[in-house]
Amino acid sequence: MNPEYVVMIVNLVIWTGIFLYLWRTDKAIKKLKQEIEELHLTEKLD
Amino acid sequence: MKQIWLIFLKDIQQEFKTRYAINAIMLFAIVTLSAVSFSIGAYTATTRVLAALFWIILFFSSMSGLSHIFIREEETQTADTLKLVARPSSIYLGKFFFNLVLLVLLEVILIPLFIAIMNFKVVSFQIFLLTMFIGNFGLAGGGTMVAAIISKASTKGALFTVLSFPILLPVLISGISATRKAAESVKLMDAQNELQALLAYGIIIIVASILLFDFVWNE
Amino acid sequence: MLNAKMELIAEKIVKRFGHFLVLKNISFKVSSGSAIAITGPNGSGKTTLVKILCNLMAPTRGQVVYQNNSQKINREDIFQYIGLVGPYLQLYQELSAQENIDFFARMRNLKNYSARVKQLMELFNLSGREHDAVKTYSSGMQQRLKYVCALIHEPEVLFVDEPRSNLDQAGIEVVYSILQEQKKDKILVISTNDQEDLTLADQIIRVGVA
Amino acid sequence: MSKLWKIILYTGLALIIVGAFVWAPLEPKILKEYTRIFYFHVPVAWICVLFFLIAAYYSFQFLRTKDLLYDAYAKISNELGILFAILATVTGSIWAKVTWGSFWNWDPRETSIFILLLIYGAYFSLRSAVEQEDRRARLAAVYSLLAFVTVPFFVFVVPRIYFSLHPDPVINTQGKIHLELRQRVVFFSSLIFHTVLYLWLFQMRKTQVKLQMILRLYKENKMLEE
Repeated sequence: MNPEYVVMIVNLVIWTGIFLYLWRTDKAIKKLKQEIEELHLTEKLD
Repeated sequence: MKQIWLIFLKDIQQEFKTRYAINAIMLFAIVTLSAVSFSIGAYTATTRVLAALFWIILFFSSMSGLSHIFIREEETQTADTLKLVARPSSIYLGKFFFNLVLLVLLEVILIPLFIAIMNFKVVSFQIFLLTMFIGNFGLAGGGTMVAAIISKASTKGALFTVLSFPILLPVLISGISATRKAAESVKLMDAQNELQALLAYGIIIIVASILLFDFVWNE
Repeated sequence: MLNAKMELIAEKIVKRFGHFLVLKNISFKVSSGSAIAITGPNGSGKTTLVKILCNLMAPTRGQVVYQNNSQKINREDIFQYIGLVGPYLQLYQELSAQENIDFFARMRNLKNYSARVKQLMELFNLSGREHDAVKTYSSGMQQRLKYVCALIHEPEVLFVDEPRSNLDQAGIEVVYSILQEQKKDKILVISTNDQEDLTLADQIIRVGVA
Repeated sequence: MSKLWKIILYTGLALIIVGAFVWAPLEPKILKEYTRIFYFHVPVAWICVLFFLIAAYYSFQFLRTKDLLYDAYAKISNELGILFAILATVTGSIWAKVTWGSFWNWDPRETSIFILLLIYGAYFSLRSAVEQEDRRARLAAVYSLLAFVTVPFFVFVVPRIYFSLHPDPVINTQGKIHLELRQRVVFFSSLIFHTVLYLWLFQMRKTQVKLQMILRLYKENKMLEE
């Protein structure tokens, strides 16, 4: 196999992983924000 | 200054009565040395391998005893008593000097044994002894600080080696290299890089430890 | 240190362990010639407060100030003025009583303390066993030896956590006489749950109560 | 992070892939067809050093202020650091197998990243060994800073003692490899975009722990009031 494609595939796998991680963190943040808004704590979010 | 001396004396007195750390360190050194000697057998190792073996024995033996000084204070609940009467920096330095003495004693035993058993030929004792002397400061300085850290943790034994190894690795690397040069050449200048690195490391780690010790020691 | 007027001031002490609030805004002031008692249920932070006052622990917020004739004493020098007896302070078990005493006295920069030590040892009925290792002592004797170690330098501020623990009737009486003596012209801080001990105090600080 | 930034980042990353594989020529002498790896391996390795420094910074901040939020930041910085250190080690050793013939050679860079991994590992084993929260934070911060002061030795001492197999095109300018303009452009933009991407990730995690902390404080205060 051509080493160029190996590099590209490895790289894309890593990036996909990172974006999945980002996406999950983003979802968690949204959930937390919602929870905080329900408790009326928004003034603490400086 | 006086406090450092008093703490040092107190630890010597205590050690003299229990002989815990010194026994642990010496036995460990002798056991590893004989294990290494057995497994190598009649095969004559190169100076490179011997220098590395020497430092590995030295490192792991000191790991078995250097942490004791703080763990003892913590386990017998005397840490607060000591804290009440002493400044943090004098505690660190007192313990540091105790560990330094412990290391010197270890080397007094280990070096002749190693040279005799492993057939390690030192060409330049000047380089060799200087390496040991300067290296001790780094080993004792870093070891004492990590000992203080782990004495506050719940699992102590294995953690000490895990935490010290990356911190003390510069000493190990330069020490091995300088020891190899001591067996290969007579000129002091050849080991200049390593000795400078050891010296700088010793100074930096001791200064950093004095500055950081306050945070470990005070709740 | 004759006629010294010591003051111990606690200013709005707050202590958190992680996010757990132990002490909320404790403030008080004591000066030479009076006693203060800290009381509260178990786990309410009595010991924590004593440790903070003795500089063994840093408060999360607020500060502890020691003043000598209205001169603020440096944090680093406080140890020369205070003595503390408590169940969490142990002596060096392998060393003899004399060695322990010597160590603590010298750490506090004392020179001629042998007469004082002899007097205290007699008072606490420990004479004759100075050279035995502390680990051979019974717990009551160790408690008495702790008092000796805390009193060699005639501390301007004496902290006692649980004054009665491990002591027999005779021991308690000796301790009481010492505490009475202390509050005459110096500062006494006791931490206790015992109602009788509270009668010693001029001021009572209650911790852990809403 | 705003929409615009996201678009810039995505197109930038796409352009880097195109640039690395199509636009920039191969380095003919040493790297040959492995030139491509260089554009992605180096940024990852650089990132784990960066996170190590960030962790030291937040550890210092924690010791200064005793605010547990900084400890949480130092912790996530170290978490990401260990993740990228593992990535860099794995990709690097595959590369090493192809070019130098073995997975591990104890070349200075490999040694350094190995030490970095050891430090990260020690950091987390220390954290797991201390139960009380603020004590754990303090000890971990002290250890971070202690490890931080030994870094110069790995940077200056190790390379003097062991010789390097790594190509040194950026740091060592009179060196063996000469990079063309196009290669430089791709390399540096890749470095920048990777850094931005990872810092973004770090920022998101920071927001997450901050929100968690606010919630937790709120709940604990409520419990105390009851």
